[in-house]
Amino acid sequence: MMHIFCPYCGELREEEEFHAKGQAHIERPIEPEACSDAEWGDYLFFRNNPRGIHHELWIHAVGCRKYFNITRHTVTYEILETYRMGEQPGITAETLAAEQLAQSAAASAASSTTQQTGDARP
Amino acid sequence: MQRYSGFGLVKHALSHHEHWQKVWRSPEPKKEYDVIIVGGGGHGLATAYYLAKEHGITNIAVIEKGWLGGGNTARNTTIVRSNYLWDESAALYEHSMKLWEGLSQDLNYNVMFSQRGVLNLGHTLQDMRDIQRRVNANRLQGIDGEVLDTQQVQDLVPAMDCSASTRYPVLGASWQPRGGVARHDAVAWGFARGADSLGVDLIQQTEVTGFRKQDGAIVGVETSRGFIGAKRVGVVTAGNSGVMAEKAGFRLPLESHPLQALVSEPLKPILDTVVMSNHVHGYVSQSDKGDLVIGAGIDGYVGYGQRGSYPTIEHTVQAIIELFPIFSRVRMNRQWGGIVDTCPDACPIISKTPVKGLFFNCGWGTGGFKATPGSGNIFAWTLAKGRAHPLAEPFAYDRFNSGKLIDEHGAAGVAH
Amino acid sequence: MTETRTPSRRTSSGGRINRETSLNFTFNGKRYQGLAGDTLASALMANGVDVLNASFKYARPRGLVAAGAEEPNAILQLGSTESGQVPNVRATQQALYDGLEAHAVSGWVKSQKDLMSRFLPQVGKLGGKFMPPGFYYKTFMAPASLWMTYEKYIRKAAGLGRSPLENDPDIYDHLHQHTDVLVIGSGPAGLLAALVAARSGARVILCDEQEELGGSLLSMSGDCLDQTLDGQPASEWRDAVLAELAACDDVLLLPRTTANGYHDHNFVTLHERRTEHQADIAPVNSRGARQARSRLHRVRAHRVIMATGAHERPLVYSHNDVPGNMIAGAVTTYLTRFGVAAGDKLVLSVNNDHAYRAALAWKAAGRDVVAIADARSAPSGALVEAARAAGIRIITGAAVIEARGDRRVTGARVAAIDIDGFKVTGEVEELVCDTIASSGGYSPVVHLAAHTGARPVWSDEVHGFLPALGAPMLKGFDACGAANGSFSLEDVLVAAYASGVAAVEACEYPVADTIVPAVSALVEAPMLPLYQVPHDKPTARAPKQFVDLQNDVTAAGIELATREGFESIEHVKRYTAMGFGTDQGKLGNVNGMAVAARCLGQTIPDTGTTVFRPNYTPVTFGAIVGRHCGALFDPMRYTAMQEWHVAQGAKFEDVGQWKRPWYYPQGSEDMHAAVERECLAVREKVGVLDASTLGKIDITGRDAREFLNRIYTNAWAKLAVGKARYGLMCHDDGMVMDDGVTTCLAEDHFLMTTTTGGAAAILEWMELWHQTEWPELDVQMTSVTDHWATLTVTGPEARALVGELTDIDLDRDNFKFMEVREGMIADIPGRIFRISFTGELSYELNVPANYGQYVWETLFAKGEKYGLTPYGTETMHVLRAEKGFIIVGQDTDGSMTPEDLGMQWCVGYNKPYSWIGKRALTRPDTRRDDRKQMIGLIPRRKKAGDERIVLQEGAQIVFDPDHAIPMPMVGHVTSSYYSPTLGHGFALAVVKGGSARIGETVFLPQADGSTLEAEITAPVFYDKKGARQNV
Amino acid sequence: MSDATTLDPQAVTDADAATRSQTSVIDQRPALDVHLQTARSPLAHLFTARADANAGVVLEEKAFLGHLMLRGDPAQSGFAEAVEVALGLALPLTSSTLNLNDAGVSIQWLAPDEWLIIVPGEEAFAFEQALHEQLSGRYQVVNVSGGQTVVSLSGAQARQVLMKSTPTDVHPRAFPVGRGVPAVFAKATLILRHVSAKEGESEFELVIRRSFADYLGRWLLDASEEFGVCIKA
Repeated sequence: MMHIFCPYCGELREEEEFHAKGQAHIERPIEPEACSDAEWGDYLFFRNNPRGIHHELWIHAVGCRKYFNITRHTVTYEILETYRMGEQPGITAETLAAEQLAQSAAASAASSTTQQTGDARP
Repeated sequence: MQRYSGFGLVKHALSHHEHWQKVWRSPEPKKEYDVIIVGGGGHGLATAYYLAKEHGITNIAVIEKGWLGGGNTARNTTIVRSNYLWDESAALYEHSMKLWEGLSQDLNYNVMFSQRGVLNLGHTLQDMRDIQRRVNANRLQGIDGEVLDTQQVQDLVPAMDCSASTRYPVLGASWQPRGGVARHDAVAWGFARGADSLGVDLIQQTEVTGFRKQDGAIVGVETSRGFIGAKRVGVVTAGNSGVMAEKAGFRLPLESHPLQALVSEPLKPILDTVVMSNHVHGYVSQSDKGDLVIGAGIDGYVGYGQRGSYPTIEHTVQAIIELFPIFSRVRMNRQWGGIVDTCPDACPIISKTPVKGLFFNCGWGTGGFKATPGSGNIFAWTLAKGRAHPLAEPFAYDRFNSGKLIDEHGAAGVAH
Repeated sequence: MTETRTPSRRTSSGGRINRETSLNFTFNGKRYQGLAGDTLASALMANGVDVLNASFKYARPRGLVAAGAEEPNAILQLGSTESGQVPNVRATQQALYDGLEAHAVSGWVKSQKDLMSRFLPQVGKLGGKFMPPGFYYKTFMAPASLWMTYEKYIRKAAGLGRSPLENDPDIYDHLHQHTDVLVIGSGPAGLLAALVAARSGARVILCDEQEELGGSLLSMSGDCLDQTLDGQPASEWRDAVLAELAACDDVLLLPRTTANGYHDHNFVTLHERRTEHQADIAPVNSRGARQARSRLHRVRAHRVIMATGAHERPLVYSHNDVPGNMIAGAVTTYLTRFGVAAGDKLVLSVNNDHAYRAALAWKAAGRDVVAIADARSAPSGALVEAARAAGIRIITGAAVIEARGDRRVTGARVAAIDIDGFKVTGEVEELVCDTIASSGGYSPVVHLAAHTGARPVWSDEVHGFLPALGAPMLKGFDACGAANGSFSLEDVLVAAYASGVAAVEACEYPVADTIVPAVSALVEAPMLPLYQVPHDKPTARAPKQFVDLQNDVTAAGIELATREGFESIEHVKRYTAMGFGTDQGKLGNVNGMAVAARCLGQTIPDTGTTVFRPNYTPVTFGAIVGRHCGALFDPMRYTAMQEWHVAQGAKFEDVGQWKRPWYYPQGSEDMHAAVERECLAVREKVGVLDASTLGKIDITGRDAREFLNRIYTNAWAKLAVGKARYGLMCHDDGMVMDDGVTTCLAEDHFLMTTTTGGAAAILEWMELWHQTEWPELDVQMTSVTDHWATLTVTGPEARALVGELTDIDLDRDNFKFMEVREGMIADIPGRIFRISFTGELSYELNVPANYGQYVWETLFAKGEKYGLTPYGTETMHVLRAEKGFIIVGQDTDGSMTPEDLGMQWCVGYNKPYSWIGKRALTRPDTRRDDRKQMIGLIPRRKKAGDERIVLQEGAQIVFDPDHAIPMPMVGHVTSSYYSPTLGHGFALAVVKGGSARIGETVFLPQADGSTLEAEITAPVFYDKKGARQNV
Repeated sequence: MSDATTLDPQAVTDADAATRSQTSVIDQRPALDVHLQTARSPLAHLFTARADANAGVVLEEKAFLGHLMLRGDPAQSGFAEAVEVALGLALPLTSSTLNLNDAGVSIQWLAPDEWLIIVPGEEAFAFEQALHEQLSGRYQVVNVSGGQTVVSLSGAQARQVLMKSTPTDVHPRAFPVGRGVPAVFAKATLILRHVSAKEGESEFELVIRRSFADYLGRWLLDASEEFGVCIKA
């Protein structure tokens, strides 16, 4: 049962206020008629399904009714960041891998990458 | 293979059970196989079994990253039925049902297939239209089924509240007498034992980390124990199918979601059939041990955590108490989750892929367990012949480009 | 009269029971007395009741083993009335109350006569020799047809308690809690951590599953071996801390409350048993009002501190299941807390110091300690010395290898053992005793920490699993005390203090001054790992050594599983059923893993880890459901005219959450009679439908029109102000998802209607497109579904009737079909839409819903002379079907395009923007000619009376009824009715290539084997030119 | 869905302000005497007066108020000022805040582009007109008075009743006076606001959709039963 930071309300709220809406950043082709059937099928149905970092579209359904994006780990269910429509993720599988590499190179103590902003205190 | 029987059991008892053979070997992987099955769940093991038994291909390895039958096979609510709406899916599940009906004897392993009947309840006028439509189709497909009225449902399930005073009264149901439940672990173990005895190598604790291709064709798999060559590879990894496809270099129209289930503490027999309700959204049967086995809903997000959200459990338990208020004082013992790979049309993908010689069998969503023998059987055929089994043809993944979906969402609803 | 029996097992003093208040109870129909403060278990023990159940598989007598949540055997059925039945109550966690009635649940015993006589005459006597693990998988296969019969008897034998057969008279509820710090467990660790947090000003919840807060402090014996905290006896320190916590505003203390499930992001469910300690059925509260029998707290905590202690592990030796075999800590607890001795003569078998307390307490209670068998060769430590000083015999390097006795322990076989060699090394000594207590060490209670998938980690230091603190699934989660492997009181308190401080700091409060209490010293020597005790016979031949008592799993069974190739611990558990009981293997899992590890020649961590799932202990469904049951199971949505509908005796149909009038029967009318009357009234005079449930969305903005162009399939560019138009919506896969009429109220202002079921989803759908793809469009949307009451007045007399209510000019030329007007309706401001879903002259009156019922009643006041008839959804369906109007969701199923519906007239092929759904219509499959298409069907009439034939909705359609099964189906009936207007039945259906087959005959095989015939027609049956709505 | 970026609101504003979008606005309130004789509130059938001096929970339906939904982009120049002029109350720009005055007017932040305005019922049209007069560019004002009602919840146990019903944190530290949010409430949703706290006793307002009123009303009565309920009618 997740605790989700709504980037529009600026607060952590209970998962019950939200609905998951699938993969984020899927753009509708600008010229649908120019798409092949395969391209259109890809837009409609084919999805990233990663075991790890995933960028997802959610709606704060019982709240501000705004759609927004979540970067979430699909195994640990950790929410690494949430961001508004039109924004790009600050954390991706690639940035995390690079960070890990840098960290192991520096052999420094591991630091948390979680950036779910806001204070979880009630 | 050591045959099992009541007589054998008595014999072993007299020697303190010290002489039972291993149910399967733990072989070292060979350098190359004719066929490699990735995934040692029920479907993968069944595929290997039928490949060996029906197609004479025995140079086969099943590669499992964990333990056999440890994924959704071990986590489902064990319901078996074949009363699907569309011809394509009904034929697929009925093929499976027929195999279930002789499976214990075929495998010499009691999978405890209990044909106690499956009820799909209707609570609204539209539910009843859909039930009529599906049962009418089933009869013409050659699948048993009838539409029951409220009183007939009450007679079958005395413990259920079929009164008119509930929030969503039971208006009737579809009834498939041949449906029922089976012992999930036994299915995996029975197929594993059968496959092993036909020479199939079951390789556990070995992870497939990649697919090696040459000129667009598969030549083997990379594993945590090194490269293993193969002429053909069948991937049957359920919730991990998306991950496997990514490793093979393509995407599938799949998302892996958490699906939860729960059991009560064991009770004396109180429920003799399987009761499913799409509308109030719960389904329940009672295991031979006495637990009420209850299926919960699917969560809306991608999740590989084998757990879902608590409100999903709450809604399911509410549904069960709406149907069976007398269970209010019964306790929930345990909940768990599986990872189900779901397709947009709630139907599986049994298909060749962009990589020659590489086949996928996935997307069973919430309906995989009941399909185990049938899925394995037609996937074995597909792997043996290098082309889709006639029953598998409609389930190619390119249907999502042509638009030829087999949309079971509408009528199957809770497609378990 | 109560059957009295001197409770000989009760000690003369001590304990937390109230010796002045005795309580009557029964077990298996026999009357007993216990004391206030007893658990059902301690009361049974005090009365000398040894056998509580027969075991699940082997029907062996079983008694109490433990004193808490880990108890596997004492599972009882409670309840003195049918509705008050509670199955599967753990006697160790049930407070005794006056009038309690308990029964054994053993199913086997009752039903074994059936099974025995038929199948396996020797099973019971031989103690299950023929029922090794996998027994079912290897048998009952022949003949195949008999399995269902076998199963019937297997089922009868299984199960613990029984479900009540009457509805639960009690209520349950939930409390949504939010807290800074949730502390689970109120032993010394939990108390100190909570105290640090509370003093720092944090919001704190402290819960504990026991009847009283205090945890292990409650079992302190009160003698010199107890440690003091800051010089105070433990109980006084506990009382002081609790008093301070209770005085804090933002601290919630919850005794009798079990943390059952730990979910993602620190969401925890707590089950508070509020009246279960008082009666079968909850008594009313001080106001005389009903109160919840139990309550589920849904807690979101910023920090969770798990201070759940540890469970003692029994040793696994032969016949360790005979009543009188217990874990050592339980023996101590029964003595010190409940003043009950488990027996008279004790043999203790241990591998650690801590368990010596049992012998010391036993001796202090004036009972005989026969001997302590300690697996260690040279035990030392304060408690060991105390035992020596008390003159207790200690046999070192030895263990109990077998218990004697049948229904009660009568002796112990003790022998020197070689743990590494797994063998008995010395002579076996037979000791006479009635109780054997064992201790194999302590397993931290890590269950909650594993619920989110963080697998516990084996510790060679603790000889147990520890929570995987620091795992990503345990953010904000901490553990301290025995739950995290600290066993000495000093270590526990230091760790608890640190946990408390860390929690306070994470919540950004200044840490208040608190010091760790000073503890008097008590030195304990290290334990020696020992799980299964070797026997003088090999495991397979030794008398049964139980690992999981509830599921009758033995060491030999585990050995057999590994022999058969089940090498993963998950396989072992599933093959043997170990850990699948209602105790979830709290006592047995680690021992079982140790046995498997030994058989496989590997270490415990190599063998696997142990996974736990919620619930920690079982929770009633009622508590999970809370108040979401019965009349509050799901909202019933009503329109403003609901009271009128009820008063008129309407029958209702569930449409989503709405209750809609289905039909209004008069007198003894059935639905068909009522619907025929309602239909004719509309066609001939005038009817009114409550259409308020339709979704309504107010859309404004300069780009509203363009937005509609993109969302709907048809064109909106030219819709003039004051005009309405029907629109169809698709998903981007080209399949129809919703429809409705949208009206242009002003140049930049539209009122959209949606289907009743689609209202919320369509608004969300439109917001999706606006927010994500087209934010540049100037368009705003707000739901007004609930704001407007909608009354559809339809029929030839509609104009005359509505004219009596409104100042709006209804003249046919001034107010045309598909137009809207604003004005007063029965003195209420509103709008009238001249749109029709019946084909008749229709006016849809929209008034603010507060006045809906008034306008409706006024309509009837004026309507009598016109024959105004209320009609429901069923009549509405008939009338619209006569006109061929579809209902999305009934005539469509998510696989129908606008073209399939024959609605090309509603598709804007040339709109500039590629609207939602357009591209998909040109995919290969959507272009097929033989797609299923919407058509009409009229049953072929062959004899008088056949005009009454109504095809079944959902009937399948075939071209060749003589085809063998499987018979190719070409479509199905979606809507079908008898039309009193037409005088015969008719239907809407979809048929493959149907629109090119008008006039052809199709066949509809019936359930009874007969076949109906029908003619394919155009899907409009009445007033094909649409003249009547234009009058 | 896509990554389409939000337009620069300033750019939109300047173009939009030139022409006012055309909408249909009607006075939806009948004459006072008609209103008094004809209006029926969503909870009239359920919240019949019930006296209990020791009640832990006090419920009252505040029926027939004027409810206006306002949508618009506060980044448009003059938007906030226009609203303030029309209402005499500042437009809350901080999430989940509620501004209210003694004249019975309140405005509550629901979303970055959406507010709930509640005014005395007979003044709804006047306020609606005032908003239209003051506002320009991208905005929407919709009268939803018939679709909503307000339940006042007070009494010593009011917070307990809320805790039984909503996962929203209603502790005074987290939910002070002047805060309001849409909330999951039992199996429905509503808008929850903390309007006052006198002598430590809080009054909450629950803004309820008409069609859910019966369900939520029955839920509230059921949840309050153990504390004793007083209903002001």
